[in-house]
Amino acid sequence: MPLSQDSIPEVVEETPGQALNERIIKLSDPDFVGSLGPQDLVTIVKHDSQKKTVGSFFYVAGLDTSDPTGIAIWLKDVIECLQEKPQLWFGKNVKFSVESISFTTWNIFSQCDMTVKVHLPGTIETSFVNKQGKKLEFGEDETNMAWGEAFLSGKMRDLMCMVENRDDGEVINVVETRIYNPLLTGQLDSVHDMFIGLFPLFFGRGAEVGCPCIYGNMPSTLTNNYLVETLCEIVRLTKSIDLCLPMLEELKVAFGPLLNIVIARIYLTNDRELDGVKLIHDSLHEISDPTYQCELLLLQGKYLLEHNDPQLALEASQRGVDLTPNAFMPWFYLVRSYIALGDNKNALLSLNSLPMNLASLAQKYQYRRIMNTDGNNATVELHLPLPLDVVLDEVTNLNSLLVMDEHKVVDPVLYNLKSANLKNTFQWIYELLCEIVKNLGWEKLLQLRAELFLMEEEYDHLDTTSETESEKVVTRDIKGKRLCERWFDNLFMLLYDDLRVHSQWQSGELKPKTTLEWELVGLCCFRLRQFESAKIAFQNGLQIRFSSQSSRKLLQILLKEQKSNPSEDIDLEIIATCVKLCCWSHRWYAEFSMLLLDAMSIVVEDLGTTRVDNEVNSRFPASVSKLFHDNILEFFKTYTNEYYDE
Amino acid sequence: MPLSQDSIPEVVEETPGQALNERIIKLSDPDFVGSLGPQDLVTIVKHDSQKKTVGSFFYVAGLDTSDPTGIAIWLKDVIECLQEKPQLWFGKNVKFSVESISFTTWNIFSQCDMTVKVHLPGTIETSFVNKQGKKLEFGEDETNMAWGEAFLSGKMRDLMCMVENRDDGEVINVVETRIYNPLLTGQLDSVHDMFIGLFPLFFGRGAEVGCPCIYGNMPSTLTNNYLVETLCEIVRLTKSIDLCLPMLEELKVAFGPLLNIVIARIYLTNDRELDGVKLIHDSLHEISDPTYQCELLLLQGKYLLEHNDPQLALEASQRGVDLTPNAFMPWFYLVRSYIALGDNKNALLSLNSLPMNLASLAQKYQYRRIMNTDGNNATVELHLPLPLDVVLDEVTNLNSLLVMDEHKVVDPVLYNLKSANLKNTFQWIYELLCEIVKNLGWEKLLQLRAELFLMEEEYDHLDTTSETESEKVVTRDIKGKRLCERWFDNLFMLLYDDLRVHSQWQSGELKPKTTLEWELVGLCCFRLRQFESAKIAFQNGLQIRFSSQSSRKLLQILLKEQKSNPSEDIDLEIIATCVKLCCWSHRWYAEFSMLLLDAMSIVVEDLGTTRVDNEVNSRFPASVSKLFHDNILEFFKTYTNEYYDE
Amino acid sequence: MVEVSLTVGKVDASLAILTTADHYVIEFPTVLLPESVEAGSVVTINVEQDIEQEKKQKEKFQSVQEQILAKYGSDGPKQPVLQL
Amino acid sequence: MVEVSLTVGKVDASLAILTTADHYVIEFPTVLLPESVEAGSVVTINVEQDIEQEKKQKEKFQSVQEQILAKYGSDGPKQPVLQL
Repeated sequence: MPLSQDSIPEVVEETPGQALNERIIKLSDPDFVGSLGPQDLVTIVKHDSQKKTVGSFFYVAGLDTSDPTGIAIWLKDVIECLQEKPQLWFGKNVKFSVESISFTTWNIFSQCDMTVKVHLPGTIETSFVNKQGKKLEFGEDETNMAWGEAFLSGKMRDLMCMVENRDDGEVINVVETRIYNPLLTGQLDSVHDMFIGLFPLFFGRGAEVGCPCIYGNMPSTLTNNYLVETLCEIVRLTKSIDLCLPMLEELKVAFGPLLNIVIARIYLTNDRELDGVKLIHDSLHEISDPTYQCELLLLQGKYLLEHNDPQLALEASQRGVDLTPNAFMPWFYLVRSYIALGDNKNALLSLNSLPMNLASLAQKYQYRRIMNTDGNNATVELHLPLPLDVVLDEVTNLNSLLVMDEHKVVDPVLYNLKSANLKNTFQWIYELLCEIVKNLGWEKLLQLRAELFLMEEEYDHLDTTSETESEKVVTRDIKGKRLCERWFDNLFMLLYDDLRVHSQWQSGELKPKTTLEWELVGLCCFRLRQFESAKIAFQNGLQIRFSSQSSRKLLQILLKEQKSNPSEDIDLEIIATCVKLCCWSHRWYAEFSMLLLDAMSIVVEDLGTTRVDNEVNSRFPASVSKLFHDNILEFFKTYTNEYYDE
Repeated sequence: MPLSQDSIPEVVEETPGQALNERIIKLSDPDFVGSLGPQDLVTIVKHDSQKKTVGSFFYVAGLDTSDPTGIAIWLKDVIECLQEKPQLWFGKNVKFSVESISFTTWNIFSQCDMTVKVHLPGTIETSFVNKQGKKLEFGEDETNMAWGEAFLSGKMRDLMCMVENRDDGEVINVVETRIYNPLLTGQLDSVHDMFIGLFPLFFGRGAEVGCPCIYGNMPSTLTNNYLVETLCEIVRLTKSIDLCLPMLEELKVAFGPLLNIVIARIYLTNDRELDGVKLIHDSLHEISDPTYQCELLLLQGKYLLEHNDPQLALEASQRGVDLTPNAFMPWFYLVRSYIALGDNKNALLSLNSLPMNLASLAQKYQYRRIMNTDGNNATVELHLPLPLDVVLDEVTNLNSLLVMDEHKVVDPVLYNLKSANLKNTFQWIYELLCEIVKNLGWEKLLQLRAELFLMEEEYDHLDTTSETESEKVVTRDIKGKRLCERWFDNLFMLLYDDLRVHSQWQSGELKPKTTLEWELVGLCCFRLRQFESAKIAFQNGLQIRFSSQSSRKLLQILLKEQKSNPSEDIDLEIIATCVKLCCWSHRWYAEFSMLLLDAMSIVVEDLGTTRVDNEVNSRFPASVSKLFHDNILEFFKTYTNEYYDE
Repeated sequence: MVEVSLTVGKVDASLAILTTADHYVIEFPTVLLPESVEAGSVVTINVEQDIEQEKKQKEKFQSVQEQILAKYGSDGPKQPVLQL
Repeated sequence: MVEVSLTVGKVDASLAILTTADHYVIEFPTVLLPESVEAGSVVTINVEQDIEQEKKQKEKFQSVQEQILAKYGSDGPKQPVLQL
């Protein structure tokens, strides 16, 4: 969708230039920069008609940062928007004229900030600043290389931000961010062509950029890192396998059989399963390093679990555990295999042995604010306009005061469920525990736990009160059992709370009234793997008002149903849900969601783009239909190598 | 010394009552309360002649808190002082009248704050508040018991604050604290009588109050805790062994042979070594728990090291290591034994095996501020009067601006010695390493280290760059050597810096000019166990101006000399140094120092109190001589069970 | 084969600390110690590579790999495969 | 005597992670492993209490204790004592 005044959020600076200064200061803070660096920053200096100067800024993601000229053109678009008519600015119409505007992007490889600044009427300057805040001078070749690096850096941030936050519904906490679809914004070439073209130059440095924590605590390697991950996602989404494979084969000449790990993954995620399976088989003979072997075994284990073959999956993941028992992921697959085989005893024993303390340290990539807009800093002013080009009443005009009221009156039983706050590995493990309790029931689970484990409190208690002799006896008594890890014990307590809420709702003791209460019930059922109950709860809540979280979770359930029991009705429900979520994203300045693209790719594969377009046209207002076409369907039509039918 | 206006520091509150409120809020913070609780707090509300209300507070230590009436009497003394004449108050003479004054003390056993508040003209109220800030109601018996607990709590804080900070020269960072000698301030009975009388009631709860970190990471037990530690210090200082032994023997009836650990310690620290040695020998048969056995072995090891018998000390500490290899202290004695035997190889190997990560977690007891008086809070006003009743010009009138100037021009080579900041166990270990380098020389030490250890960096480096095969080779190659722990490796670097400074000074390349520079050179020599050089440096510095730290370190060196080579000249130098330090403490509102009492006990034992009194009289002004008499000599005359000669 | 003599330090539910005569410190799982040991006990640990078992495990893993290939990596229609 | 079979995981300079067939995870000092092991190797560990050695150590400790008593705990003038 084109830029408009009401599609640009702004934060007012206390003094013009503040945001960029603060950003440069924060570059020396490793927590702020992290692996992938902060998201791109736009800062503006503008005057009102009384010549009062106002500094403002916002964040932006998804732009093509390969070329300063292209950036400058986009910056001029922003200026035009802001100047074309008076801005609705904190309740008043203010006619601004822009003095200057800048765009800053973090280059991961050269570890520097790259800024393009446009001064009106027309000068453009670029500058580079390192972590210590020092200006850098680059020669011409270096400069060209640096913009290539900036392009890759940007794409990694754009895609990894979605990938790492997928479990949490891609919620971006930094609302003052305008998010473009990174796969649509190529300036010269298509983004996937450019990425695949540049990839070989940086493959050897991939381990430097850090690795995703969606695989627990697997270490950064040549084949497990954000660069490879971004490549795989781009190829998967844009169906660029034919462009990608020759490039990888060529890299193999230089880097050897390790490349097979990436190639096998590309096969498996792009409908070339037979080739993938064969390649993994052969590569297990060629690659002897345990870390890389484990990566292969994880690909294999995932494939086997997806093909409902837990017996073979067990063997593959057990080998992974044998070789790298410090890694979270092979254990995770081992437990999943045991659960699928109904071997709850071994599932619990291996859950308890999972290297959780190591795995829970992994930090996912998230957008960060330069200056906090909440908390103590009461002076920060946020300009968050409502985009009026697309209006879907129930979504666009959702009354946030109403939602806040729901929060105030929510049943505390629902509000205090700690399992709702579990993150990453803890969330995944909890899912497995819920899977077990679903198969076994709570009573039998407790019984099995008591057979296998001695609780740590139990032991601690004995330890502090006992003299030596009794201590010895205890030590002997428990030799048959193992200590239950504290984190594991805690999960049982969370599980108990969830189960209680679920049964109270089922028995009619708990009666959700608001959408928020329905949502919390729905989330509880979802955690407990009671998807049918969860669907009912989300749907009940969504009948009262729109909720993005309920919609996203409902979407996940619909996709599961579509997979196990495909039907056109479900396709249509998926479309309706995606359209609403697309409007919601647009209202919050975001035109990109991998969740929506992944969901719609299934429907489009079923129905073709034209049919989907028609369905949306017939059910939604024209502006909504156009938005959905531009943001979603156009992608499948034009940027996916003609994979999808019309 | 009696109270006077200029012996009471005050901090001005932003609003009256602030300090006590903040204190109550902070009671819920375990870091603030710690094991022993915050020091006692006095808060004052007073009016100036324009009826403007001023709130102020200060901290106090060393008072007898066994009786609210006694506390109220002391509070009335404070009021009288503040009202007797206009106060010199931030540059003006202000006539204040006091509205109310309160005294608050933390009860460790009942975990509550106990407050006595005097409202003028005359009401007294007491109140008790728990950690959550809730008022408590006690019955009469409970109240009596609570004041007994408050007494023990206060004495533990008073003595342990000195004991745990002994290595750092007893520096109290909270300057707004008035410190009394806790052994002089008994109201009804002498403090040591009261403490020994109450001790049996609380012996069984000793492990609850935490344990000193002067023994590294030994756990809290019935015989190793702040309560027992305080008892031993009181008995040692006041020579109350005859009162203490029957009490302990009676406890033994109830608690069994564990009491022998305390009794043996009392023997060894009170000139009953033969009995102590015998008791340890017999108790090793009776006590089987490894933790308690280790406590006995530590007493034995210490005794043997002090008697210069490293061969037997080695055996005792080796057994301690065998039984409790997680404990720091037996390893520490083991290393000391190896060093004394000249076995540098085993000294280094066992240093490297010391459980440093566990031991360095121990936190020593320190006074804490309720409100920070430095940092951001610029509004805090400190009233720090200069006591004029005792003036020793060079000490009392030391110009702090001059000292600050010295800090500004100090040679950076001296200023940045990181070894100066080592704490606790790291400090002790560093001392051992310095002992080794003194025996062996730097070159030979490095050579021995290279023979025994593989450096961690060396290995890490290989680890990240190598493929599997080379990794394997490395692993094999290093099997003969051990990894050098990172903390140990760091100490070598600090040692190198210290040695360089020392040799630069010796060669004349480095020329200290100010007292501060002499002090830093002295401290460096002191760390390197070059006591003769250190003495010269400190003395050179002290000839220019007084410095409390140089004086304290010089005192330690004099005490070592007096022990190895006693002479009256040294006695006289010790006296002079102690007198100056006593004046310095008095200037900063402190009338108690265990360092001074311990030093003077040796001199008094040599010369008798009368002779010392005369020596001070003949060399120092009358006010100084009176101060020294009241604060130091009176203690030996009246509170030490007639142990010392007149 | 590696064989060493170690002294057992304080034992807790999961770990014991063992020391060697040349001051190595080793955390050792309690579960692998004989039940009768206590602080001060001496144990002999010997560790031997089990080439036989290792070979068996590798062979089993190979056979699993061939199964996976046969079941999911062959071009023809899927053959029924014997489960392990 | 305790004897267990374990699989060796990734080995580093100081620690290897071993796993048992029933999913115990054990950190084990690399120095106690045979030199030839690598990730995927199988080892047999057996631990035996050495009663003989334990008795010797205790006796030695007792004799040290008697020496200390004789040297520092006897009332009479100090006797010359034979060093160990």
